[in-house]
Amino acid sequence: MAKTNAIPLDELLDAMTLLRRFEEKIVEVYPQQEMKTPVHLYIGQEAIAAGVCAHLAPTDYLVTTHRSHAHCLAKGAEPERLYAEFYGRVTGCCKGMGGSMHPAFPELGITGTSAIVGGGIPHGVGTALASKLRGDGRVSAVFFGDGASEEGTFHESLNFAALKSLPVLFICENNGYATVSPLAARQPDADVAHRAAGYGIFTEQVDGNDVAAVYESAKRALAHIRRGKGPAFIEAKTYRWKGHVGPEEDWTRGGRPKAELDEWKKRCPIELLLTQLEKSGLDRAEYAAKVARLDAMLDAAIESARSAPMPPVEQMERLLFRQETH
Amino acid sequence: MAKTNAIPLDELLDAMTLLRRFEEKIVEVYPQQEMKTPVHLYIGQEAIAAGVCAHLAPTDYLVTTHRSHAHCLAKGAEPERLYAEFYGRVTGCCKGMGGSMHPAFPELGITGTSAIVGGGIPHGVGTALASKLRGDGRVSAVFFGDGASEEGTFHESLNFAALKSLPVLFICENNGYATVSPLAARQPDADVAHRAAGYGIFTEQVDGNDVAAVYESAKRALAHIRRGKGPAFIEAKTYRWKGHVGPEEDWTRGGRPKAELDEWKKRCPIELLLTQLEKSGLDRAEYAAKVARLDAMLDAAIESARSAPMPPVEQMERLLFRQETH
Amino acid sequence: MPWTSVCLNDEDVCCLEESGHRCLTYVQALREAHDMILASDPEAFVIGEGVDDAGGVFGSTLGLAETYGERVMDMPIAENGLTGVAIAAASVGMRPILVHMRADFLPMSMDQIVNHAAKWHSMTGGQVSIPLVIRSIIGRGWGSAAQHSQGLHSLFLSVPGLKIALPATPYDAKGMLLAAHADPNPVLYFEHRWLYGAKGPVPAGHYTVPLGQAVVRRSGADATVVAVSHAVPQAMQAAAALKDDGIGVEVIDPRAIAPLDMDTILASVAKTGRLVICDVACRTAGYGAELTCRLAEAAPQLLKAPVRRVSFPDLPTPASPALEAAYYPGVEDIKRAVRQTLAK
Amino acid sequence: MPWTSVCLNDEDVCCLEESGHRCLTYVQALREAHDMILASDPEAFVIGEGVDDAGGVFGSTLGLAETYGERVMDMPIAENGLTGVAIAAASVGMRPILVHMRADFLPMSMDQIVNHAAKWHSMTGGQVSIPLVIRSIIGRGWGSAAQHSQGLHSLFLSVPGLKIALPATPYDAKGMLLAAHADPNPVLYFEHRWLYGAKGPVPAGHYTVPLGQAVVRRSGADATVVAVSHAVPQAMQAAAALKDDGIGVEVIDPRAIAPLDMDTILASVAKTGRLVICDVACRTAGYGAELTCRLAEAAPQLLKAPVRRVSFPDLPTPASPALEAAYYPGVEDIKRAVRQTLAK
Ligand SMILES: Cc1ncc(C[n+]2csc(CCOP(=O)(O)OP(=O)(O)O)c2C)c(N)n1
Ligand SMILES: Cc1ncc(C[n+]2csc(CCOP(=O)(O)OP(=O)(O)O)c2C)c(N)n1
Ligand SMILES: [Mg+2]
Ligand SMILES: [Mg+2]
Repeated sequence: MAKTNAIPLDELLDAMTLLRRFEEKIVEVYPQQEMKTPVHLYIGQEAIAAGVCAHLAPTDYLVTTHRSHAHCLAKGAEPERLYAEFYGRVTGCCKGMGGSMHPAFPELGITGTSAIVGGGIPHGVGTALASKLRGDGRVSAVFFGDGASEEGTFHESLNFAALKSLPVLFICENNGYATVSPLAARQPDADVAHRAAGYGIFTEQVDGNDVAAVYESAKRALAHIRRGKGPAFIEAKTYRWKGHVGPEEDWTRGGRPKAELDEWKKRCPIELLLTQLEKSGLDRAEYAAKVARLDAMLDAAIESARSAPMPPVEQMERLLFRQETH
Repeated sequence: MAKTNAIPLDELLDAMTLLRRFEEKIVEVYPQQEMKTPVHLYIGQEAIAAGVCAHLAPTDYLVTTHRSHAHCLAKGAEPERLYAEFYGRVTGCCKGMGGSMHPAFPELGITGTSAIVGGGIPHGVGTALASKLRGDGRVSAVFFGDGASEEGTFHESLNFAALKSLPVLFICENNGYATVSPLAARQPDADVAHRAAGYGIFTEQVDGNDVAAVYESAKRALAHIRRGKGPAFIEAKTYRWKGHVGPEEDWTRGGRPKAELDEWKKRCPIELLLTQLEKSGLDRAEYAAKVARLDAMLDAAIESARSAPMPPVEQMERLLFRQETH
Repeated sequence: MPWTSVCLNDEDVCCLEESGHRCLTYVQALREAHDMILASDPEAFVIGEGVDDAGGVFGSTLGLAETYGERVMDMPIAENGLTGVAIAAASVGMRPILVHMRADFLPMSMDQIVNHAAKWHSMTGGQVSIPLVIRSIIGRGWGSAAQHSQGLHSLFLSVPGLKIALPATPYDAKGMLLAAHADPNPVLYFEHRWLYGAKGPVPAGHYTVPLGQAVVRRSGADATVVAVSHAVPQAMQAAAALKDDGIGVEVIDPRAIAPLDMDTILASVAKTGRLVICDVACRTAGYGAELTCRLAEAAPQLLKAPVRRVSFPDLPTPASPALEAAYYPGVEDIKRAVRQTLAK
Repeated sequence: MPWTSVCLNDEDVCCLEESGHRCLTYVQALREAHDMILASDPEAFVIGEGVDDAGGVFGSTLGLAETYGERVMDMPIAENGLTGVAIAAASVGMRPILVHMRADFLPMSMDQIVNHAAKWHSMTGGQVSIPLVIRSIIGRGWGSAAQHSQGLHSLFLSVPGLKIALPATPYDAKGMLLAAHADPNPVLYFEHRWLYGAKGPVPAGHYTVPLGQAVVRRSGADATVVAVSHAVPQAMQAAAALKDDGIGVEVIDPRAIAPLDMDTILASVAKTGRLVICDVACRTAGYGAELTCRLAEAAPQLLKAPVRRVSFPDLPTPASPALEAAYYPGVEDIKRAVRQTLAK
């Protein structure tokens, strides 16, 4: 966490690089058809998870979506426990019960993940309500897409959070698409923040590919929340590079124009930061060496995940209900 | 319908008087315990139904709620068919199947009524979608309460209506309460219109006890809609005099402060208009005579409704499915 | 066993009171359970439309807000979202009780119940459970009509991961709410409005009634009647009346339909060979269907006569009193069904 | 009767094609039905997330937007609201087909389906009906997990006023969609993703398959297997295999579970005395429970052996391939169940 006013750009770069490389590894291994889970890749959006989560303590709560990997990693999840989960192994964070869409790391404040669009938004409000009732000072951060903002739960959640002044940060990652459906086919204008405006809560819009901007916006929003002023809402505009699900790019199947992707690739959040840091002395070769070390770690994590055992069949039944009583 | 720019105050007075007296008759007969249906009385809010419906043709669609009587009457429903429905008679508008909460008058564009709070909001959007696809020029008017604006369907409906520029008028009757729960316990501020603002649609707030103001606001909104500019939203602030359900007043059961009701009674929409019309020559005695004639008509309607036969039992089963095919 | 007794009239209550048993109404028992939960468990809170108001959900939460402040919390009319809120609060160890005035409002929050609460413990690999109680009330009469009178417990029967309780007596109302609160899993708790005034013995202290343990309300050798919720007193009345005709009816109240205590039911049918199932819901796909199927899987030969279901017809509830009267089954229907199983 | 045949492999398809029958895949048949509906009925429209996109709901609506413009309409992710929108459009005489990529999303719109669509005709005294078709797809495999693989048709079984179709063949996919479209009542239409590639005979013209008419897919005297949707080809395979062992299995496909054609089923069980029910959903409270209960009401003595259900276990779907493999029943499970009914 940032202790000073300076933006910890190096840490943010590391964080984004981890999120990127973690998923690029998935792209690599996915064609082997051993990772039998629908992967919704975050590549292109890394500045948001990195910029927001830099401000969160392990005790703070975080809610993610079907596009979950980056939020978990940025909150501190071990890559291997995610990979193992994607491989359906018993060493996965959910013992192979959830796969890519449903990670849970309660020790990191991630108490489970819904792949029902909009399903998780009220959950962040619920953890925030718990914090308020307990007075434990935790904040909750809820990530969701532009598509999710169309669900009724969005409205119900913002209304309740505002009503009760709950310590919750809503982060709408507006990547312009829900599957291959463009925002214009789903909402009356391009700014989800307009819909959020009516609840009278702290609201900002930010360039979701500019990690410093996200970091600063989240800092303001969380300061507001931590001062007990109630919820905040950030709309981060961004773009996802890969298909809605799976490692391919959407234009290959007619999902969207390739030119649009190419434009956005020029605004790669990592490249933008690298370019900026070069000006203040970052050495590309050093960075490359760092990435190589990261890659080695990730390769080892993948290998270890892949060679872990499958869960025992009886586990399914055992996990239906929790047995102990209060 | 108003053909000129002048506000048809006399007609609005007649309309409001009908809505008021229709329900005051219910208050009269209800203690007999023969009208076995939960009645949600509209007394105090008459200016809204009267002011809006003055602009609607029989072919236009209207969606109402559990608090349905006034909207149906203002749209042209026969009092007797409503009373008969409340008495559970086969001559009721729904053959006794629906009672007070579910009236339907398809010939008046009222295609059924939901008593699920917020359940009807998307219905007005659906009839508007039909109108748009058919190009039939009809508009849809959807009435709902402040409580209903908390449901997810509110958001989903406004978003879709705005997206598709549908010919639908949303009228939120903000009477400050949902059952006995005050608005402040349910929403972050007192203006539902704030929540509606974010969809970029035509929005007005109006004194819901001032029938001329409602009339003028609805006129502007419907002109906007009929010009093909998309949906409109009116928040009409008002107050209901009776309990949430049944003929008693809420303060008798601790539901709200009596003083509050007393204040609002001073702003009775009918009295306000009468006072205004007196200045331009209305004769109270003449009005009283008119009310007496209306009362006689309503008494006859009640009597006729009450003496109609109960529906045959086999009707229930017959009505589960429609039999003809397309 | 006064605790399993069903008081059908004032006399029954008098008897119990005279023999030293404390009697409460169903709604008083409910309120007492809430009070004990809130007093003993700082993580518990009650949330629902009107839980803190002058009506107090027909009295079941009356006055609790004065004692427990914001832990008895009104809410916006937003059932799905607020169910999600309650689920997440439960996921971090709080113990919410979410209250709906009508079971009919549960479909609003179906997604959060079916796709989230029920599956969370499995999906998270057992890391997170959802100790959430959802109370809802089955309405009846006075033209409540199609959207305010459904017995929707069957709607959830096919969803693994939920427990479904339908207490029929004041004793069970208290004991099962305490059990539901203590359960680390989501529990749907259905009350019937017409039971609220019923009186019966209720111990003052803490006790729980296990979710999934049937009780034999009355013994008999000729026919087994399984009934839940408001159908229990009806079945008891029918049994009492049939006794006068020399027919011994065994009345079993499963108390929960998930988990369903088949052992008690099978033992009874093994004895009687006749089965009548009474529900406070439409006929098709109710707990009676599941019960009968499990019987047919376990021991179809036990049935000496066709099974009978006494339930609402497969129709939306009509408003008219004339139709309501025809719609709802009563004691006579149960008696007739029992006789039919004995005719063969 | 080629129209009732279930092609289990390429050979079956070849045979039919050689004898002059036009064969299509299930998804082609679906698409053709949409096309015919949109072409012939100006009041029809198709609405759903992605119905107009390059995937076209796994191909089932592919290219239709080009021909029919805004009558093939994408929508915001707002299932409950949009179901309400579709209901109201239907209430004024339009004929919407609402499409969900997964049955798992239906709980989002439960209120509009259960409290509105199903009850509207009754509530309005028969004045207004809701000719709405809701398509949804049951997913399976590749770690779809708990929220993307449910067979939720049973969730609606207890709701009067709905018809529930589960076509198992290309012929039925087309004929039942045309029937659902023509029906003036709300119809839930469940497809199984694993059927999409299956080929079978499909006439080019207009025809309908009645909702609520079972079909005997294969005759046999020893045991009755009732199966729906993707369980039909599995049951046919099991039956073929058991034939080699001299066991004659009668396979019945009800095609709709509401209304449920009990006559065909009862006639079969009267012959065989053994009943196995195969579903693409969890075990408890599925159509098999209702079917068995109706059998026990009509003629319990027909059963010469315990009933067997072959279904998913009462558990949320796990993600891991190792667990998926254990979770889903297969042809072997059906064979085993049939043998068990014959063992007694
Ligand atoms: C209730 C529901 N409806 C539909 C889907 C199918 N679905 C999965 S992700 C998705 C798009 C979500 O878009 P958005 O919220 O913008 O997130 P993004 O994928 O862009 O990150 C859809 C429609 C779903 N999972 N849940
Ligand atoms: C989904 C749902 N939740 C709760 C209720 C119970 N209920 C009936 S009316 C009502 C209050 C509605 O308030 P509002 O929308 O402001 O309308 P008003 O009664 O003030 O006219 C409530 C909570 C319901 N009918 N439906
Ligand atoms: Mg998106
Ligand atoms: Mg109100």
